Amino acid sequence: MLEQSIIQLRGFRNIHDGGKITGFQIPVRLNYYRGIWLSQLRPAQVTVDGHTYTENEICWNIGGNIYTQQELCHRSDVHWNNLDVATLIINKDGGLIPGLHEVEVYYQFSASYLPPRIDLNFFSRPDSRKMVLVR
Amino acid sequence: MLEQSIIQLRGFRNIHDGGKITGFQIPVRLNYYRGIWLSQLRPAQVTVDGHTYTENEICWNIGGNIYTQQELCHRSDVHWNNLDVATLIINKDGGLIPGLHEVEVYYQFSASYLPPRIDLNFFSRPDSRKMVLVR
Amino acid sequence: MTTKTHQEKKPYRGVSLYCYAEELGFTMTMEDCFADMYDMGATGLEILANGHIENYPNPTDEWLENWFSLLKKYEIEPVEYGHWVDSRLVPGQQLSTKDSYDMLVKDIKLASKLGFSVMRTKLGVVDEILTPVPNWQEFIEMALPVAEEYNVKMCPELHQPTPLKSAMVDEYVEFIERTGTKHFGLNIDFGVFQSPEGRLQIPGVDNPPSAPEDMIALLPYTYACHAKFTHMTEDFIDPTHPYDEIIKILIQEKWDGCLLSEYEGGNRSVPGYTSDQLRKQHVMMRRLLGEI
Amino acid sequence: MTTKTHQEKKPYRGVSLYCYAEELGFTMTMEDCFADMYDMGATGLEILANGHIENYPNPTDEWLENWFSLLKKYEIEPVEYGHWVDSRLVPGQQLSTKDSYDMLVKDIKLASKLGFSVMRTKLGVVDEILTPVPNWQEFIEMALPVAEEYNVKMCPELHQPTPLKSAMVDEYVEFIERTGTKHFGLNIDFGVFQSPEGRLQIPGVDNPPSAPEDMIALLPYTYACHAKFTHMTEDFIDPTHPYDEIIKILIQEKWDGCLLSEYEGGNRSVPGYTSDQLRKQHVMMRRLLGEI
Ligand SMILES: [Mn+2]
Ligand SMILES: [Mn+2]
Repeated sequence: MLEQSIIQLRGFRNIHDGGKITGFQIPVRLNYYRGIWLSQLRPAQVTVDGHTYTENEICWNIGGNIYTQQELCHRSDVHWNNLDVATLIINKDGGLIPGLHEVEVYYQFSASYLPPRIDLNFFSRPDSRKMVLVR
Repeated sequence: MLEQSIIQLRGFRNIHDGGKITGFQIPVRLNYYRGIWLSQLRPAQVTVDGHTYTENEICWNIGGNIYTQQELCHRSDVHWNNLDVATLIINKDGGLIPGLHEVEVYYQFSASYLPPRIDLNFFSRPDSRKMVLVR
Repeated sequence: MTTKTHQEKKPYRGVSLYCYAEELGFTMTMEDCFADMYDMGATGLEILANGHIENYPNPTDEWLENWFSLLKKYEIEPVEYGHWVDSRLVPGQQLSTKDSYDMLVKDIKLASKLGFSVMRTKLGVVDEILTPVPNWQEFIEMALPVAEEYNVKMCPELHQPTPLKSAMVDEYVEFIERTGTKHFGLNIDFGVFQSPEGRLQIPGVDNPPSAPEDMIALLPYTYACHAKFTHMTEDFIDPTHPYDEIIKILIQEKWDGCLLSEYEGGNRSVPGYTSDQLRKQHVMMRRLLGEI
Repeated sequence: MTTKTHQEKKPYRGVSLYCYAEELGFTMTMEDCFADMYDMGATGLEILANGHIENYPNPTDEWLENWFSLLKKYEIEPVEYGHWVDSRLVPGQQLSTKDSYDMLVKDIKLASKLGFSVMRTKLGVVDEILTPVPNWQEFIEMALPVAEEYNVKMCPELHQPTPLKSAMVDEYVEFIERTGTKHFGLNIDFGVFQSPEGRLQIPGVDNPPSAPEDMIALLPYTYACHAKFTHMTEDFIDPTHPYDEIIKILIQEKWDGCLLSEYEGGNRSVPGYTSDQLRKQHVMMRRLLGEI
């Protein structure tokens, strides 16, 4: 089941590749009552403990497939259902230290049936959460 | 999914038999972290809008089978899982009037690993809820 | 499916799953929503395709099998299929007529496969008063033969701040009359009748309530309605939408479509709150429809 | 399954689904619990049979298939199967030795079928200090050959107010030594070490903490432990259970069983609260186990 927070707890962990940690991941839900096509999604910005990641430092795992942020606007053929959790992937040797982290996530998405003035910002909102990473 | 309240909303309605209403039903969950055998369950008492129903005025629908309250103590072969909702059935011609009702439910159950002094009342607790019946 | 409800030529009751947006997936499953509807005798269903259909637009056979078995178990008729023509699908572009048509066709086929007869077709807009994209007539007209083949009716939603008496609604009606189609129509959202205190405040836009009798001329083209509400009292009254007048007119006009509840009030993420509000609205509707 | 965790002859980490009692079925599915464990690298699982097994005691083939596929997906080893010998099963009677044996056998077979090797065998009690029913040795002894055949270990739980140094625990140890069995043992709940302020208050019963070193004599018979906790600070400290001493002793004694988290603090029905507390405890345990 989903949590109300946009940033979800389940799935927050480092990415283990064999014995090595190659990065970390942050699961997020779509704060919207319906799903969207990936070209409606805009690149996310992630801040962990004051350090900000943007653009090509972040990839999206949606439905088990990985997309770069530059790729999103070209993928009007891929759908992200609002009941499915997506995962933001950040490459970082060694990942995050086990313990408490302040995580902030912001991304926008487009809703064409709203006036252009509020298209991107009516539903989109930033979220932050203090979360424990165990491994 | 379950609601935290012992009295559950989904399933609260009159019992329709063809064009006739023969009674009403109140769904309840087991306020316990495990399931029990029916012989661990004690007869329930139900009060709706100040009128109390007891003993043979109530039947239990557990797992799709109907048990009289007298029968419970003999059914140590039937298990009620705490993640499954049971339904209290009360026969009453015409059922309840569509609208708001004050519903109270109390039943006890036995937990043999607790001191006999608190066996029946450590987990059992009465519950009440104002609920809307539509039909 | 539940054709009995149609025989009397009067409105029947349903629910849009939109109501459960902050519970479905959090504290309720789709089956829980259906069970809730069953308690209310709400036999008509609206879903939002891009969200309620797992793996949309390609549901698995397993999902489809479960879908039909749940409809049968809870005696539910799929009425309205909510979908979008996302005109700003790609940043900086307006969706072409051909691409809009393709998007429509994909949804028409899926709606029909799932058993729906009405589609709530949300068009992209170009301004504050929700004027639809300039090419809407082109791609809708292209899709009419497909809608006919699959036996569904595409219906934009008439929603505040658009009054029922307005150039935009006139344009929809003219399109219907010009084409003579039975596969494009209207969905009236009763929010258009909401009293002034609760209405949307849009800078520079006047947003007065429409009068319930303004529906009358539109009912022949209206294939579903959104029974919008934001608060029901414990006396089963909606203080901000004139349901007594609305339902009186629908009965008088022998309109026999589905009233799909749309709860848009507060506390939607509080478990059980929406269900309680829905039940109160359905007690009200049963009274006004003469069911009790 | 995850045998690597055993090779070093030191404790490994797990979770009892008991922790999620006010979320599982409300705001979490069993798969959500497993996913949470996966994030923690908690590879050992305890379930409570009468509750977590759908249609207990007769799970369907479909449920079993899903069970094994979830274990595999989340790299989880079924460690401890919580079950009960309900001595007051029938009102006014004490469960006979034969009926107690039958109840045990049913659970032994199901535990084994689900892949568990340890059973937390909750016995009925007769008084305030949790003295087990007088016939416990009879039915446990009757069941030993069945436990051997199905390769499971029945373990009553040592829980406050029972001190580790007590006649009751002595009796369990004597039983083990007399029978020489490897299929009956102990589950130590670390709540026995809890500091005085948080302990159960029982009228007329003294309930002093045991000392962590009191475990040493029992560890050869201890097949799982409940890593009980009621509050973790943001500094990853459990202020009321001496985990540094407890884990130091377990490592020193080369005890290689599973530490099954049991959260019994507040806010368990607040979504996410238990997961957060569990994660904090597992960061603490990783530190004390030298994993980080
Ligand atoms: Mn609407
Ligand atoms: Mn314990």
